[in-house]
Amino acid sequence: MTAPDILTTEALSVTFGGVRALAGVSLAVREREILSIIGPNGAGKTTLFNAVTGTCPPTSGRVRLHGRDITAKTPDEVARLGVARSFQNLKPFAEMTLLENVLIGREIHMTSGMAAAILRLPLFREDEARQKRRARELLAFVGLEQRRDHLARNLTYGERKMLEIARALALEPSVLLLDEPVAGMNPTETGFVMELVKNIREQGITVVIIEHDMKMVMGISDRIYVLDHGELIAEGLPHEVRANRAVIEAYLGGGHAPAH
Amino acid sequence: TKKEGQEGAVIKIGAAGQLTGPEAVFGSDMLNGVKLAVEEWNAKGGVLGKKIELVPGDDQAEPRQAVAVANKFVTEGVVGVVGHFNSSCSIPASEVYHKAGIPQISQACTNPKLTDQGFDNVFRVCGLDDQQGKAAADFAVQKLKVKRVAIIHDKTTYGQGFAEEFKKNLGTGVEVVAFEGIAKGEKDYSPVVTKIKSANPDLVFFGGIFTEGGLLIRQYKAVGGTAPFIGGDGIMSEELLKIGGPATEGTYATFGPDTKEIPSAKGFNENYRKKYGEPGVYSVYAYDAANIILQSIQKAGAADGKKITPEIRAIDYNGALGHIQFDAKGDVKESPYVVWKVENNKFKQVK
Amino acid sequence: MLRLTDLELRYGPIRALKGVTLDVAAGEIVTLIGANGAGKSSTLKAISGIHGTSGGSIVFAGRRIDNLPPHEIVALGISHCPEGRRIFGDLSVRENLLMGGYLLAKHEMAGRLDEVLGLFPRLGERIHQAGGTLSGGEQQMLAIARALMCKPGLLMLDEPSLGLAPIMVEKIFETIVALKQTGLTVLLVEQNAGAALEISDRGYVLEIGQVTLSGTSAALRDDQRVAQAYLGG
Amino acid sequence: MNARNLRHDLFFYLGILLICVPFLKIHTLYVLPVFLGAWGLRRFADFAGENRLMVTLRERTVNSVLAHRRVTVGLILAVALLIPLGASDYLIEVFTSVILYAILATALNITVGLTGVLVLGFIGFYAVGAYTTGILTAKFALCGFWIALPLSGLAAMLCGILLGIPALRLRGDYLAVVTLGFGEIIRIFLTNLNGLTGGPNGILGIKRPSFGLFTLDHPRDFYWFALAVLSLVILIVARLVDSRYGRAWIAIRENEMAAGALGINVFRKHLLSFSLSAFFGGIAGSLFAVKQGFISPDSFTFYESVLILCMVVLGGIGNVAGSVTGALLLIAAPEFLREFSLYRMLVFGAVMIAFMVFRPSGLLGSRVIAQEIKDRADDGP
Amino acid sequence: MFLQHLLNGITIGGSYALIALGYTLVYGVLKLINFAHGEIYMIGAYLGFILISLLPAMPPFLQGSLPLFLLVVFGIAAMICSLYGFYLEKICYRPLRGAPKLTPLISALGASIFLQNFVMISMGAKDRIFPQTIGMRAISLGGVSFTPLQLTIIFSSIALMALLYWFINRTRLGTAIRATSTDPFMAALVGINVDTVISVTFMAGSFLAACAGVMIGLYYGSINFTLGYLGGIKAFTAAVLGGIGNVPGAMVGGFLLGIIEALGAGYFSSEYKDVYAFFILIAVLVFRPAGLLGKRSDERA
Ligand SMILES: Nc1ncnc2c1ncn2[C@@H]1O[C@H](COP(=O)(O)OP(=O)(O)OP(=O)(O)O)[C@@H](O)[C@H]1O
Ligand SMILES: Nc1ncnc2c1ncn2[C@@H]1O[C@H](COP(=O)(O)OP(=O)(O)OP(=O)(O)O)[C@@H](O)[C@H]1O
Ligand SMILES: [Mg+2]
Ligand SMILES: [Mg+2]
Repeated sequence: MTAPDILTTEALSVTFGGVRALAGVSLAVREREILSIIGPNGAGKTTLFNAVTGTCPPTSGRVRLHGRDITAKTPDEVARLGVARSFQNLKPFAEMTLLENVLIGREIHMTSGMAAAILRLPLFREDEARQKRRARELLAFVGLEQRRDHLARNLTYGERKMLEIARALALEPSVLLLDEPVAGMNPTETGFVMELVKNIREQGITVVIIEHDMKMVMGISDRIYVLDHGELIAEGLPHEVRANRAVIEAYLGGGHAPAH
Repeated sequence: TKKEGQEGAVIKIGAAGQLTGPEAVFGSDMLNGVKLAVEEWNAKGGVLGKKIELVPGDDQAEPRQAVAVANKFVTEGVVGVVGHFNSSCSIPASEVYHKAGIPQISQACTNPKLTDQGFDNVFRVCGLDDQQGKAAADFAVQKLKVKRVAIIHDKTTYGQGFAEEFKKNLGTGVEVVAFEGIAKGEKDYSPVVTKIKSANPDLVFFGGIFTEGGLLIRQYKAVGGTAPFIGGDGIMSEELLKIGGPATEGTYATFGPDTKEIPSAKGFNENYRKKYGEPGVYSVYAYDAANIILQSIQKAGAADGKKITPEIRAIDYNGALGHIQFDAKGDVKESPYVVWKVENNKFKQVK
Repeated sequence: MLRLTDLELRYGPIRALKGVTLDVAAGEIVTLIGANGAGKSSTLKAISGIHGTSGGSIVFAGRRIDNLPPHEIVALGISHCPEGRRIFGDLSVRENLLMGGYLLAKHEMAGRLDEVLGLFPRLGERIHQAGGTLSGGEQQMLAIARALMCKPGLLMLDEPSLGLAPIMVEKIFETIVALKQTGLTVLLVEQNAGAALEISDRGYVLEIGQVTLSGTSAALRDDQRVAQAYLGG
Repeated sequence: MNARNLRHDLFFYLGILLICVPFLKIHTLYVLPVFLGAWGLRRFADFAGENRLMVTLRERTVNSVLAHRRVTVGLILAVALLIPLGASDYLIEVFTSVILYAILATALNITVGLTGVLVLGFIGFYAVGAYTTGILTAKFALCGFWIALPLSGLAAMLCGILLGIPALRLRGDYLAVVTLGFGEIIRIFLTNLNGLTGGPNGILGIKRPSFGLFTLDHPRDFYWFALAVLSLVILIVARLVDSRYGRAWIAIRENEMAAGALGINVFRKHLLSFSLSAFFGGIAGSLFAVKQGFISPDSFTFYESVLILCMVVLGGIGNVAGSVTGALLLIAAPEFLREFSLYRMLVFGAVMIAFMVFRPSGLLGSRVIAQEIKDRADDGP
Repeated sequence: MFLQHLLNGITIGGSYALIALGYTLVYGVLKLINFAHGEIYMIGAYLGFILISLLPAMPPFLQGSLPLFLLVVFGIAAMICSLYGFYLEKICYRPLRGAPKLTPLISALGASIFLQNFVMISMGAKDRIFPQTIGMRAISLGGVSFTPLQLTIIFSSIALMALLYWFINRTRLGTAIRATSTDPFMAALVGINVDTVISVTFMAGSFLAACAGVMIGLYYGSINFTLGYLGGIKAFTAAVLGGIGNVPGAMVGGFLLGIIEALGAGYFSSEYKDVYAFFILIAVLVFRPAGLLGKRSDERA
């Protein structure tokens, strides 16, 4: 029996001016799976993430989380409902330390209010200490615990990607959306991220990945959706997608033909 | 800062006004007037055998700065102050002078509120807006016999106060066809003048100073307006003629009588011209204010504000402006407003 | 043709390059590989004068060029196609290309434009489209084409395959090989080390701001450490 | 400092003089020392930036101040408390001004420094606060100062919210112009609503506050009162900054989109910071009204907004201590430059430029600098 | 009356537009509000004044032909102001490249205070009055009166804008300016001397501002050293109204602002003249957050 759907889109469309970046995409993400979304550049993958998270409200169609309609929600509401994401262009908070970066992700779990913060009530101190502990755990999880007091601007590219993942995990999401998490990484680093993603799934979090790195996509995905020109052109298990003619023509090219 | 020992060696009087900023010209006119008075006294050996030191204070036409200047004067041991120019500066500063017991004589602040506060140490040598407003209104009604008047003011304490006094004194026979405020410092008044022109007045009153006045007159004539303008001491300046050009011909202004006709002012005009060029309209007022303070110090026999104040109140002074005495509030007893008119590109007193 | 000796570069307190020595001969493709933050892009930035160096020297065609301003370096024939394409989004494709040939004399411009468009016919079809509206792969093509406009002797490409669909990556590498055939010298920075070493003559491995290995591409590919760290084998 | 530099600089300043020629009169040659001063500062900056001794000295100071924060704060507070005992009334008034502006700068710093929203009409909130107090206590004598004080803050806050709701949806420089417009609109209304605000005449006779029988009439007493308010404001702001609120604000400044994706309601947090700084601005305005006893639109010009902004930036963006330092510099310095009379503002402008060129991240820098120094110590050279 | 207001609005709007272009151009390449730009405009007006006062000392062929003389005046004033722009950038902004965003803003404000006071000290605080020789006689046409000068101003501001538009869109240097404003880093990599481009941008902006200054000086006949402050704020507002960084936007914004002010002050109360402009601005920005012609440059995720 397949797991129930956790996140679904129904005929989701996004238009920019005259351009249809997303043209009626309906897909379903199942609970606790690792799902990949691939497709040529400009296919609308990032736009799909943006539409789901409310960053870029869809022109038409619906988005549902646990069956509940979240189409018109703003990004922060979507995040509070349990959908976390990373960005294709890195966006860490450069002038904050790593620990503070992750603490921002803990914001929605904080309970103390403004008065408590001003008066430094025990309520505030305990809350703060608890969240810091959790943030350090998360940094440790992605291997950045040692550098927690450094400013994020001084991180290397790879470390920034890790930080972004830790920050997204801080939300304690039920779904994690990763946009090209291993772009610009070498195979060793890619391997590390793959392990990390598997660990995240072990914790019960559903992961959706956009990626051009076929080793990663084919290596860890349970299922794959393929987008082209804003439409779904294929869906299935990795080996099915790899053998799909349309996918080879539009996306994979000769090098990744099923001969492997 | 000066050492204690030197404090007594000179007598300090302050001159406060806008020395920098958009209307710095009024500040420098004032400063020069006071300077002249001080130099003349010093040439005669000072007061009470001591040299007089002039302490300038720049209030930048800003109330906060005015209070700072006032406090600075107090700290430095100034015994009398000429200034400030703007009502919005004079009023808060006067409180500081009041507390410290230092006499203040404003050379140009025409707002009634200044002396309405009931401070015994505050005086002015110029007229008041209500006196001036009445003079202008009387002239308009009785001499010019106007029926329709448009009123413009520059939204300052001075300009608006003057305009309101003027309006109040017009009586019922005159229709006010427009009452408009303009922003100071602006150059473009074409919307207002277009509007005024279409209201078709017999006379346009302007409460404000020459900078805006000149532009208004000029732009009014450029859109085809024909009515003459009338203003107050604020527009009574050669500058008005330069800014407004030929358009200013026939413009009226209320002001004190021609100083050239007062024998006592002749010496002032000559000396001033020699040192600083053409006197500004307020130079002579500042000059007299300074003289009043210095004379009162002489009379009081001590450089102490508390002793000087009663002397000023009691003074019967004959200076460049003519005869000056103060009433109980600190205003000049007689307000000698007369009307001037621009003829052949010169202000001439209307007889 | 190009020789770097003990090159050092810092970003404020961070030392990104700690003495890099390498050379590139005319007509070859040389690849720089290395982990994230190893200093590959920084090396290219130093060469093209985008970022000042704090030690060592860069000699190009017999001339010291370190710390010359970038426009003078371009004039000498070094063209740098940086990470992330950086198309002038508001300018049309044509204007993008004209900007690439900014330093050419007027009369050369039209001819060069035709030559470059000959290499990338797809760009010719979109000559009046705004650069920002092209797809990722097209933008990468445009970036390379733009870098070629100034008739460079040395072309430096920084991760041309980054974020591109596999099919696009293939095309880009084919293009680079084709360019070599025209006699161009190429200095290539790639994460995709396998593919890069396949088309290049020699390679250098950078680690934390220093060259730790170098040799012919074939030798590097066979090297145990390289294979493990960069080829994922 | 090589010959090329020197030649370059000469060319530079001679050039300036040359273009000044149309305006040149003999006495304007006084400008020369200013240029020379600026040149000297630049050279000094180069020197200080490269010289090992200077660099270590600076790092040492920063480190020891950071390590002994409480002691430093205590010392500064003690000095501030003692100032009136030794100073003349004039100086006390100057320092009271400094305190009011320090409150303003601290308040503005919340939006400009922390959330990264450029506000060019901050004086509007100050004006609203001052006029609320003036209208309530003097014009219509509806209540005493102690009730008017919080009401002034709230009135300014209300304006902040009303302005913020449409404006905060804008970004960057667009928002800046809208706030500039707000400041101007407030001033124009103050000038024209004669019945309520007294128009250009302003409001006269605002009484100083009193505790029971004890009136804060003496400058010294008022100074202490203002200092207490400032300390409270700083305490509140500093504690908020060092909590989830401050973190969220900085995150928004750094990257709005990412902050949103992490569950932060960007708009609400913006509005919170905006209205909070408006609130403190209003409080400062209320103090100003009772300090001056008289308020009129002349006190609330665009130039004042600019001045407050300069304090924030000059002191070091996002740094609470910096805002106070900035206020001290910008209010006290021109006061001491009074001797230059005519040249005062000229020198002031030149110093502002030189200062920024000399120390782009402000006097106390932002935390970035301190952090960098720390990082370097961690990494080793 | 409506036509009269419109004409007045267009005249003043033209000068707003010319100054606004300077803000927009500089904003384009440096993403910086050049707050000292208003001062350049003011200096332009002063230079115009100085030069026109020299008329009696001019060679006869210039004295004989007023248009030619004016052309020379405009040219010289604009050239000197370009130098001011050039040095302004060099002193106040160039050392601050890459500094935190607000830093150059403060040095701009410093420069503004400096220049204002410099002119005040050297030229005096009094208003300077232009000799009134030129085209002042009002002509009335169907209830609308205007001066020949007014028409000249309208046409020359439009001509100058056309010139700029051509420069930006059709010349190589102009395209380089546009390229630099999208990506200065990349611009350097294709061989554009970014420093030169930035200098040219400042000079072009100052050139236009100087022309506006001379025109306004002639039009109003009186100038003083605070001219730059109000003119600067208005023009800046105009630039934002049109969409800052956008060249046609600045033109549209300038004219629109002038017309709004003229109509608002004419038909409602002139006391609230500045309020109308800002209300319209807020209203426009609420519906079009990037100004009338501005593009919404959403960060791509
Ligand atoms: N904010 C926007 N404004 C206009 N067009 C946009 C915007 N965002 C995306 N697009 C367009 O929508 C289409 C889809 O873009 P999207 O970023 O989703 O592609 P992608 O699949 O993520 O590609 P890549 O693999 O290169 O990241 C593209 O044609 C793009 O130019
Ligand atoms: N602008 C900058 N400011 C501060 N540090 C920087 C900057 N650019 C790069 N660095 C740092 O310099 C080092 C080398 O960076 P560089 O970009 O050269 O690496 P790279 O090898 O190209 O890596 P990647 O594969 O991620 O592109 C890294 O530690 C990086 O964090
Ligand atoms: Mg994408
Ligand atoms: Mg790189």
